[in-house]
Amino acid sequence: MRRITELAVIISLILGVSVLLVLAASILIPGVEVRQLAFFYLYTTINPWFQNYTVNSPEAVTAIVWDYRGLDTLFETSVFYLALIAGLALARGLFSETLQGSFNEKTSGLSTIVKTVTRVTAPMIIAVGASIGLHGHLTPGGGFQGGATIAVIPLVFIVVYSAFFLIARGVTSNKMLVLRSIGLLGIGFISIATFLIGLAIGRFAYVFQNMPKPGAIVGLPADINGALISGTLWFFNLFEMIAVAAGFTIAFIILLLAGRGGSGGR
Amino acid sequence: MDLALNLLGLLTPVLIIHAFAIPIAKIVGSRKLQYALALSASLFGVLSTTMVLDKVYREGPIIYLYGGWPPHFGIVYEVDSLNALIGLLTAWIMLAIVVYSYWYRHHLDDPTWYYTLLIGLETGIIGCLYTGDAFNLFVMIEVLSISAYGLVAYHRDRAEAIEAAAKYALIGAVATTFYFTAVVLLYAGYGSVNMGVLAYATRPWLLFSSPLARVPDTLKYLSLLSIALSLWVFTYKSALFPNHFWLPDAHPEAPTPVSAALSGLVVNVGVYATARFLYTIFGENSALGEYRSIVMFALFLLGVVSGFIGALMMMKQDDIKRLLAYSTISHMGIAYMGISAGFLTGNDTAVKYAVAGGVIHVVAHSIAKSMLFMASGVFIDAAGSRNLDDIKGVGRHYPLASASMILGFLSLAGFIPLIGFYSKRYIAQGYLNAGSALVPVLLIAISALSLPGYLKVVSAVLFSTGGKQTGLIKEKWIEYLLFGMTLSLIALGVVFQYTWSIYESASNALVNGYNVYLERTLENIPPDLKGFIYNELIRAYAGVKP
Amino acid sequence: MIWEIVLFVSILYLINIVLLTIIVFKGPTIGDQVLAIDGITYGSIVLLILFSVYFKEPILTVVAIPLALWVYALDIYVSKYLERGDLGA
Amino acid sequence: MYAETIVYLIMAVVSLLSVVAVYLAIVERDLIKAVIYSALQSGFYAVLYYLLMAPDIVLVYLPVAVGLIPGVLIVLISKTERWEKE
Amino acid sequence: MLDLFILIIRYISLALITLGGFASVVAAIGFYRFKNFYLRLHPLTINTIWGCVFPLTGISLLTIILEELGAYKWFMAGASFITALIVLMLAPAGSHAIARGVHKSRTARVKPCIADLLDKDLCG
Amino acid sequence: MDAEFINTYLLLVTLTSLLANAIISIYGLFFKPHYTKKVIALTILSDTMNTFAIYLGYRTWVNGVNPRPPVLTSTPTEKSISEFTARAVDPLPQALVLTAVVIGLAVTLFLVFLGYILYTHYKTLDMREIKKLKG
Amino acid sequence: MAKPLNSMVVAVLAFSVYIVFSGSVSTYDLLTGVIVATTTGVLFSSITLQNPWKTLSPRRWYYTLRYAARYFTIDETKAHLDVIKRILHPKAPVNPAIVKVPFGVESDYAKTAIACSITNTPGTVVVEIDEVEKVFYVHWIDAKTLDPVKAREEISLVFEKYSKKIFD
Repeated sequence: MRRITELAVIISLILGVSVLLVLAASILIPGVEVRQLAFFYLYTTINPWFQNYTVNSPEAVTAIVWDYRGLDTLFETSVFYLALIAGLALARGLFSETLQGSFNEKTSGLSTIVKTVTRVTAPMIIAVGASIGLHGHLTPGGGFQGGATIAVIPLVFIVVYSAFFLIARGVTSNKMLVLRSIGLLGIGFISIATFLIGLAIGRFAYVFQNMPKPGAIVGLPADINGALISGTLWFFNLFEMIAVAAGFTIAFIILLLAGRGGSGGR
Repeated sequence: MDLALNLLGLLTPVLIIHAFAIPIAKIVGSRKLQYALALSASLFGVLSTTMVLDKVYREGPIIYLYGGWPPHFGIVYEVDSLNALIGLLTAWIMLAIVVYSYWYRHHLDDPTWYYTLLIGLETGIIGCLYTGDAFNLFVMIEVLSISAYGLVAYHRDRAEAIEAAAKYALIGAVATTFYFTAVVLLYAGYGSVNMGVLAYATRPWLLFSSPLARVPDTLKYLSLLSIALSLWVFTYKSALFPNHFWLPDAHPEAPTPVSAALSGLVVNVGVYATARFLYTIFGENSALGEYRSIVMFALFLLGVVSGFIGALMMMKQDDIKRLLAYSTISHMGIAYMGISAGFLTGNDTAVKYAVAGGVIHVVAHSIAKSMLFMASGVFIDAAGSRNLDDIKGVGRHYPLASASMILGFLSLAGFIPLIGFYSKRYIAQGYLNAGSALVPVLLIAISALSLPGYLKVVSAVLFSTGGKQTGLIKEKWIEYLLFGMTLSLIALGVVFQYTWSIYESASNALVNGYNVYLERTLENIPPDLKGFIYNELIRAYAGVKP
Repeated sequence: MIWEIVLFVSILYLINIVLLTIIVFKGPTIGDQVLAIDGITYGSIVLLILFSVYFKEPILTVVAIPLALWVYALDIYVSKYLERGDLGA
Repeated sequence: MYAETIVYLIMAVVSLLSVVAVYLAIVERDLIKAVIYSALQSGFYAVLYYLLMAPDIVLVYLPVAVGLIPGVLIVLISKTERWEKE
Repeated sequence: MLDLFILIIRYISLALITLGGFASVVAAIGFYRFKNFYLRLHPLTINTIWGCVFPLTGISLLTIILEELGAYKWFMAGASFITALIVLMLAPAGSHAIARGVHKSRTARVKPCIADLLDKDLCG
Repeated sequence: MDAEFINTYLLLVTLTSLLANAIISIYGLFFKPHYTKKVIALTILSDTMNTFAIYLGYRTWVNGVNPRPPVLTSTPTEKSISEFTARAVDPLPQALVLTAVVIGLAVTLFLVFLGYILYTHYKTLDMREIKKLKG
Repeated sequence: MAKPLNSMVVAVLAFSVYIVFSGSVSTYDLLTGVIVATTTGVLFSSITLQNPWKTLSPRRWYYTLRYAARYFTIDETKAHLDVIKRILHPKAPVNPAIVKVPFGVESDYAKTAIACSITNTPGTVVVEIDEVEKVFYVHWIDAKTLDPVKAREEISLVFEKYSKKIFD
């Protein structure tokens, strides 16, 4: 009962305060137009008549994430990476991925029904995730979104079967770490790819450059044979997808196996 | 092709690529390779920052456009003489720390994760310093923070380390969330997250060429809210009272090289960012208006309080690393006293001297404090304990390290001719210039109060006997590293008259440099894109809802 | 007529969501709450897709699948926790 | 005209419901239930993001806030303790 | 002929959507009428099949004939259909899993109860 | 009561609810003793701030035409681009929030690892009982 | 031989989902779809399917369609109307019990199909499956009988008939 009264007080407060605020609608209420910076992004995200500054991707958010503000995203990915590394550092010696005793696929995990349903839906979900990831420069979605959708599969397999089910099939944290590092190195090298191309042909090019810019004419192609790939965006999405899917899997494997054997520290 | 410019752009991506590659080296199975990667990363940092500093002194602030996007539309790195100086300092000290980590390797059971996080930390610090974008600053603060949390908790078997990391991380995450809100509010108010454009946007008299251009009240309060939220994370990172509570726990519990990095380098980020926000973005006569002086004065008072608290708490510590951590709090207080001199409006000379003092203090403190932590690591290793009672007399086996330690303490306490003297002198001079004799007295009082703490360490390490002295480590080469850093303290003090121009230009970059900063930003925006900025600002100041 | 029906049905789904949220609030057991969250999710899947029809924005449809997927994951987490007390076994 | 009011109404209702969920998540002492409430709150925020025309954020936010964070938190609770003391 | 076909699809899909709306409200009411966990599983099924899968199929049909949606209408039809399919497969597994978890952990009692052949103690 | 007023009112209800969520979660962060509860409150707080950012990037309806997501779905012609810029919402806050969500996830993940190790040392996660350090 | 065929079948499943979800058949979609489908097929070859030959039998597909048509029109409608009647009835009459429902199929898929069919009709939910005794424990909202054989007739005989033809 106490909770209900507290809640009622809070909700009525909100409703009341809003009445007051409506009289003084200020900067924080969305208006009819967007800001000029947003207008720039919307105007140039794909614009054949503005070739000096365009990304050639109809998806403005992915364009901002990987091109206009690509540096942010590189380091955002590194934050996730460093958090995983910090987690691995904390769990070092606390978990082991070798089987202790016997592991029976029948008795561990949830019931057969759930297992079978998971088995059937897994390829479908991976296809959906890959579609979200690989169409990131065309429709909402992108590397992180696709990778996270794909990562639901290892997570659900871990929960529905057992962590050892994956390990018995070779999905260990070490392998996933390699996969993740490969994805991240891919992102890193794509981010300086244009620079390196420029270096090779003796032209100036920026780090994170995608399309040619005034004063830096090196750039990656926007489409291949009519299929839009938006230069670096496609590669970024691909590598990010791999890295994120592997990263989520590592996180769950370590967390679930922590405290389960291992040398116990030091 | 401009080498320095390219190096500036490549610096952080290349550093983080090194960090990505280190776990691969673990799986390949070579410890040497990991170490080589870490060393090459830090050497690359040293090379780039040196080149950048050189270019900045020859040509003024330089700007790097990531992806070729002009400022305001993309992310830029903008380096003027202030962040070039601190960046150089960071890279060099980080190199020393990486070398020291090799000596420290006996304590690192699985160095892969350690080196990855260490390089991540360096990337974070340098990114925070060089970036010219308020949101990128948020991302880099998170890179720095997450590496710092992981490194503080690195000695997992110590309950204290985990506890310190938990407290540090929980409140730190809240603080960075608030910084994110602050950036979003800035964007809501001014329509930009670029520091140069913000510096332009917050000064309506530049835009409307009339000194009396009125700032709408909503915008003023919004600026105040956003500066309050962002100052929380900056003062948290630099452990200013009352946000200092985590530092004495977290810094000592980290592995010793990391303590050196945290105490010597990470705290600078907070000071730098505060200065950047309060001078470059919200300078005099900006949209923050009269609140700026109030904020600055509050920061000054907090600086004084934390100076005293650090000095007082230092006296009753038994743990050598904890004592040094409290000393960090005290010195950050002093640095803030210098940096926050901006409330002396109308007296540019005074502000310039005090801010220069603050900058010199950052430099002096970084070198001395990281060196002291490393030296304490040597003694702790020899005695097998962090307690001052156990360390008694250990220093006699390490003459160079002991000498370095004494000189470092002298520099911190402000003895001539070490660099630490000049910092306090210039802060005092600045405030004297403004007619305040109280501040020099306060500075002297803080220094005097911290002396007993330093003496306690020196007497324990050198002038008493009866410590435990268990495992004396044979690798004495590390002393040369420490002594080299000490020599730099002396050298910086001796040649101070010739290097004064560096600090002066750094101080100028803050106090009067906003116009250079924003001009450099604006001239990098092509003419056909300038309209986007002007239209936005006209709308913001007309109070029209976008 | 299509648009009116779509809008009307979306209101029905909103009612469904509100009613089920109160069930989540009332409980009493974890099971009831998870069931109600399932119901909310299935309701909001349709609500969201209806709105993407109403807004004439086909690309918004893509958000529905993750919603279905992750609520399934939530079910499984909770049921495994209840069954074994350990998600890894 | 009335269509936008309905959309805004749904936004308002969903955010009010999220307040309920947040409140319950904070006061609830059974941590498993608190996690479920926070997942519910995430679901409401996802609907809100959708109505604010941010499908990208929905796609990022759902896996993170409904899938991964409750998952790791339930793992944490199962490895530590379930009840918050008074 | 084609027009008639479109008309039929249109009415079928709108009927499915409307059915879904009412079914979901009935399901929510069912949660109030039934106080027990196991009884509540049944309104949830209504919510899933008639309240979600059927309207999604309806929307999938509707979008095929809706020209206003532009080039992406096939995407929308496909996505709704896949969503319906995935919900159809995952929802029963989810409710079975949660029912089994609750039963095994004895969190809720079967009440009212004629008999519980799985675990006599939980009955009533 | 005209429609304009009701619309603004409803938008403000949303804003105020976000404010309330932020306040409640800050309360939980600082006054609830349990570590896990603090982590939950932290995630709620950062989510609320993210929602606030997205909310600022929204634009209201004009003449009964809804705003649209910042994704161009038709072939780029001058007409479609100008229609797009006239209707699409602000993409920048969305990009910023995308970054912030992932960062928040990373921090939470780390905090969960830390919580587990903390528990192995103290056998409790009640922060009132975890105070070996003086602070 | 089984393994490549397994991969093929899974790949076709993934590919069709990919194309349907993308909603277009441009070169880009087909190309990426083939790559994704191949990868998925290789990854899940030994997980998703045991006996791929069954998927190639047109008879099974015919029964699948017939079953789907019947299930969604007759069975679902009956069950829904029954439960909706109970919900809207002023007294909310219920008569619930957890009853045993034996089944006579072998493969995992058949069991799952029956269980999902039972769960997806309102009024019956599979709570537990005992694979040794070959019994579902079903929570039944209107327990007309507690006898396993009669319960089987009431609840699952139709589903079992079809799923035996489809999956076994």
